[in-house]
Amino acid sequence: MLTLVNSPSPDQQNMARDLTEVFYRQMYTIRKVEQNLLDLFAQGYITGTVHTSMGQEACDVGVVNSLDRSKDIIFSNHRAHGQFLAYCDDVEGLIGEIMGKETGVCLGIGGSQHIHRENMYTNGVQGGIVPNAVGAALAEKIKGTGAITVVFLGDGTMGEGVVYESFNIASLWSLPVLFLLIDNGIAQSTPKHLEHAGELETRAMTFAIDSASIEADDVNKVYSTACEVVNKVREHSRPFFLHVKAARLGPHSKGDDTRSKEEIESLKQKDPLLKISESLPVGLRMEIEQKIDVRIQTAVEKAMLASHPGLEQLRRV
Amino acid sequence: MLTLVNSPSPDQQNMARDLTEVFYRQMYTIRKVEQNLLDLFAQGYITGTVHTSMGQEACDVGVVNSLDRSKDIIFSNHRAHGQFLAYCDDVEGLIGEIMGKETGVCLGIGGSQHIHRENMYTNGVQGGIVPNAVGAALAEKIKGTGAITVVFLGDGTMGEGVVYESFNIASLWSLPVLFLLIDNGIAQSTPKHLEHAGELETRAMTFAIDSASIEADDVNKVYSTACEVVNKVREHSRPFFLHVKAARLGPHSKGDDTRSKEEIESLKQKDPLLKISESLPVGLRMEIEQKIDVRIQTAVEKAMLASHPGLEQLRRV
Amino acid sequence: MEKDPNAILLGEDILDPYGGAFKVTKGLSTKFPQRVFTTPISEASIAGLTVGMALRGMRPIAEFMFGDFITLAADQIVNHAAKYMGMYGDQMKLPMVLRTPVGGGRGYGPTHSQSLEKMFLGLPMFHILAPSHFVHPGEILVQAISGSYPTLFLENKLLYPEVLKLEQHSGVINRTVHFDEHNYPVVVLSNFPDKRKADIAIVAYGGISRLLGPVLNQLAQEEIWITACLPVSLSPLPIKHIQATTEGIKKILVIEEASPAFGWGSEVSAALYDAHAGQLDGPILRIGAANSVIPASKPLEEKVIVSEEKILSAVFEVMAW
Amino acid sequence: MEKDPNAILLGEDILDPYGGAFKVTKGLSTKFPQRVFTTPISEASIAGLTVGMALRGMRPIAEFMFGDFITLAADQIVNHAAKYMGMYGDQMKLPMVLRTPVGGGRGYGPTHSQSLEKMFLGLPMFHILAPSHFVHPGEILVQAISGSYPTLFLENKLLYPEVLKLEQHSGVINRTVHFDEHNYPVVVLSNFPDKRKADIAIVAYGGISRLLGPVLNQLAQEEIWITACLPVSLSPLPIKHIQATTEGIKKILVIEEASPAFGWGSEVSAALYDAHAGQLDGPILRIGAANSVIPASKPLEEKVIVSEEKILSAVFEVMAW
Ligand SMILES: Cc1ncc(C[n+]2csc(CCOP(=O)(O)OP(=O)(O)O)c2C)c(N)n1
Ligand SMILES: Cc1ncc(C[n+]2csc(CCOP(=O)(O)OP(=O)(O)O)c2C)c(N)n1
Ligand SMILES: [Mg+2]
Ligand SMILES: [Mg+2]
Repeated sequence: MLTLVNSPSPDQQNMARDLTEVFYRQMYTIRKVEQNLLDLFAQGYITGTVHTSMGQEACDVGVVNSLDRSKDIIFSNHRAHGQFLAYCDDVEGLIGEIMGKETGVCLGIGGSQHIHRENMYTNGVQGGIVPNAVGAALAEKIKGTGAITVVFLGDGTMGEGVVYESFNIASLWSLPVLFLLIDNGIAQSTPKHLEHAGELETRAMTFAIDSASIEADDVNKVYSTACEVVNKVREHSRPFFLHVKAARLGPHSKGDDTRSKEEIESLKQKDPLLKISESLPVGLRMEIEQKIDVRIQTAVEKAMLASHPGLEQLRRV
Repeated sequence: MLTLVNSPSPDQQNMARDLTEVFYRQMYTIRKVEQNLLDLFAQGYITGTVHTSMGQEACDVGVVNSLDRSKDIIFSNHRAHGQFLAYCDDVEGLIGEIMGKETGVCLGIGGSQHIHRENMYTNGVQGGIVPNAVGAALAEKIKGTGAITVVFLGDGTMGEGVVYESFNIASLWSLPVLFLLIDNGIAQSTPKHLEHAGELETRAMTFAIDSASIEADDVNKVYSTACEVVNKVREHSRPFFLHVKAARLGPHSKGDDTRSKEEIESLKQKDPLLKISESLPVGLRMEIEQKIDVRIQTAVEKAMLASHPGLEQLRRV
Repeated sequence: MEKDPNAILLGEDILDPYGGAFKVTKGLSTKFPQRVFTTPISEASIAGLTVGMALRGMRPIAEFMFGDFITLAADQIVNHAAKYMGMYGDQMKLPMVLRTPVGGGRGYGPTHSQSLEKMFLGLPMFHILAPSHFVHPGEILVQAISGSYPTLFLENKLLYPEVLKLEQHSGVINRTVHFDEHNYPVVVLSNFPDKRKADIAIVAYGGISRLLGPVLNQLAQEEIWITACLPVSLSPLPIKHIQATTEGIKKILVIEEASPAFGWGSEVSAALYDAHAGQLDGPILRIGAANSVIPASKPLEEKVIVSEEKILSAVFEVMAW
Repeated sequence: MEKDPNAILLGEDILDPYGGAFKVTKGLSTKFPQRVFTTPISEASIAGLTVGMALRGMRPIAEFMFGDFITLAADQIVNHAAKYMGMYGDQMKLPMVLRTPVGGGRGYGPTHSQSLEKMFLGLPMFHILAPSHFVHPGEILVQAISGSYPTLFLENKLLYPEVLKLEQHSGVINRTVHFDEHNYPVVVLSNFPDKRKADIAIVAYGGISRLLGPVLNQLAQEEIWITACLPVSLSPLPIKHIQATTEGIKKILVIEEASPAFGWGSEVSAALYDAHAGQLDGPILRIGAANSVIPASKPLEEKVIVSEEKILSAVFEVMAW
């Protein structure tokens, strides 16, 4: 079973502060890993795609920490590095994976978009994970484990019909699944107003699914809402639709951003790392950052030296 | 171009009465053709499937007559006999088709579920016609013909994700398409409450599509609502979702009905033919019915004698 | 279902008293109400749920009402079911079965009569099975759901009313069964008693089996000796067993229900040529449906799909080479 | 688009300045803003809209961002696009093109690197085209959309940066072009000048063309003479032209990018055996990708998919027979 590498101190008094510290560690780790990945891509050490979570860390961290890591299930998509690190803190496994090395969490076979560890599964084809998540929720319900399933999806992915099929079934069969929409207002290069008619906030309501909408600039806020929602889903064994407004600070993948400088600058003001870093003493922050920087540097170096997977590691038939 | 075989008299004074007469002719024709089809099936003259519109004639006739047959477009599904007859009154073509004869409107190749004449297209796979209809609406909009497209779907078919994709696109691109949901509360053998969470009435609203809901027991009511709605769609070039509550009086297809006798009896009280027949003088009604009976009898006899299509009539490559 | 509490059934209209469009699931929802789910008309999600359940250790079996609708599950099959087992670098098992009735012959028309298995043949980490009435379909279903792989399980509509033919001898027809690498049966039929070599080897599967009984009987009367090989596993193809069965036979006929272009028979034929080319009298003949839609009109449909007459005339054609 | 006011473009992210994930549509939305539609992420509907527009007389061209997502359009392709032309008993035309980049070699991983065309090969009333850089893809696209059939148009990702090779002679390589029944080109390359017969015939398509130039050059140095046949139309297969090109050549190698099991090469091989069996030295060799997912790790991906080295060693293997 997984445990948080940086698990909150049991000391109740320091709980809030400790949580903030834990969140900052996770968020900074995510940000820094992804900056490294973009650099490595630019230097030619990575091929394929790299969709970063930069700007969305508060959502990833807030939501994942509200789960019971010992049993809850996560499905996610192409933009899952943040959730993965918040889930299991496996920096080495992620960097190795994306660099295509056999030290990667999936031996380098899956790459950035196809990651799996313990109860987390990602897939790079939009939409299809949603019924998978509903199926997982059904399985756990039948097994009686009390686990809930969360599935992350993007605003653009709300274009896929299978999402609505899944809403209907999850509600009809009262399944404990949290549909977690990260609405960053853009899909690849296309702004939301060219993707959608009406409001995304209400899309699940017509299937009798309780819904809520929040901003993702403050990790503590996301966390507390997520805790509430997760409890509800677990207790009532009913689906919930949580609409989280976030900002995609980086390019869609690698370096393809066609938004204006002004737009990106204005988004940067919502950077959730800014907000949380203000609430930590500078000294502590520096200490945290330094440790993480070293850790990531070491992970990158290790991945550089690691071997690529071989044909014998591929399954056939 | 098609014209109504029984077109309303231009005499304004007799308009309403004439319309009722026209509607009755069409509805009675539909009912009678389908009763014949079920008989023919029972006698082994028809194979495959026969999904009848019995009980839904007011909807089919009310909606189709609100269209401009010279240019508007109809897409429909497995249960389209009624709409087809209301559209073009081609009794011979329909019976021939379903009996698999080359006198059928599609040479007997398509059969009950795959019918096409002029601007009407049907397909037996649920859901896929909906984006086809939206594409047709887009094409007509680009061509500037002023045509609108109506697509018939059933309550069960609201389970298909592509329907929601189509709602979104039709609304986003402001396309003149009428989504016409015939909600008979059942899909094959499955009652609506085992198919759907929430209310079907609101499913299109979240895509910013104007919606309305009516009963289909009174053809005149359906017709006047449909006229209004069709005007709106045409004028504003916007989609509309019309939810029509209807009763499926017959089996799903051929003879497979697992509903209780009581349920079917209670549905029969909503039979739209009852209602409309009350508003016509008995003499006139008898005259109409006799003529239609003879016409259908002749069509059946003709189809009996007709040849089956040959291999050379099938397209390849 | 009795034995495995993780077995789950789902599909459209599968509850009693209806019990599914072809009644295959009849009685099960009454016996196991907690584990039989009638679904909305959402094929992509039916497949997607199945995959999700299998990922979490259940053994789900989904029914698609008609094989034609498997198209709606293509993304789940190709990019989800078949990928999860291969792309995570682990040894995950993903036992799940998508059952569906396929084939023509009932006048259902162009979108309800197809044999679309060729869409998924050769897909890595995905199995396709098609029992004939010379094996026990229920046992094979249990075998599939007890195994490791996501599986498409094809039931030819015209086999539903057939009586299983599991005896070793039935009139002139002898039946032997081999087992392939995944332990699925490869049935070998012959219409002659002794150890002689057949005149013609027939390779086929699924619903074609229904036609082979009468055909082999009739050919025995005309003293045309046939060995017929009917693998249950279409993909992966138990080619070693097929090659061993056809070894030394000078004429080969491959039959499938779909049109032969780019079909199952293309692979079988190519692989048999690979093994036997140079030892054959004439080319390998492949037959199947016409390259057109499957028409609703039944007399025309009969001309389009494979029939006893077509097989017989193919046999005579091959004999004349 | 200039010439035909009925030509419509649609797809995800195709508007300027982005101009599509692979930039193929760049500039078009600026030039024809009324006829270029960026769509939501709704592949089934993209295909469905395309079919609907074609039914109503437009000539729509849709882009699928990756060929892997064509799975989501499978129902539209099989049960709608391909059926409308055949099932209504009329002579309807349905010109529409679904364009999509396919293939591996860029490290995109298991769900963004596939060549899934085998799913639709052999589908009646549906065409599949795969230009190489030995033909003009733009001209073929215009030809397809000006024709009668719904068409899947495959663009190998690795061909995008390639320079077109349309000259008759380029170093040792000679290029001739035949035209098939639908007037699509069948390119024949050879690496020898005279009228002698080649040692080996290679049959391939699409992105494999990129590898053939270097391979043919190198083999010329080793005095191994090759005739390579590259049809643009994968399905229907211009088998007469392929058979004519390979006639009299004693060794045949069939290459495709996907795994060879139940693939394009299976049909080509079976059909070439049908024509030439008995005249060949050894079996027809088919090569393609490994029967696994396409891994993200690029060095491993290179071992999985077809490469120059693999083709060369296949050639040497065949030569040794
Ligand atoms: C079925 C499918 N269609 C298209 C794509 C290509 N694609 C990858 S990410 C993306 C945009 C997704 O946007 P959104 O859902 O908003 O997520 P975000 O990238 O903003 O996190 C697209 C179109 C895909 N991966 N899968
Ligand atoms: C994609 C698909 N799935 C399943 C079916 C089988 N089927 C035919 S009609 C039907 C029920 C449809 O119910 P509804 O949409 O309510 O229409 P109704 O029959 O009531 O008119 C089903 C499941 C089908 N034709 N297509
Ligand atoms: Mg987004
Ligand atoms: Mg219904």
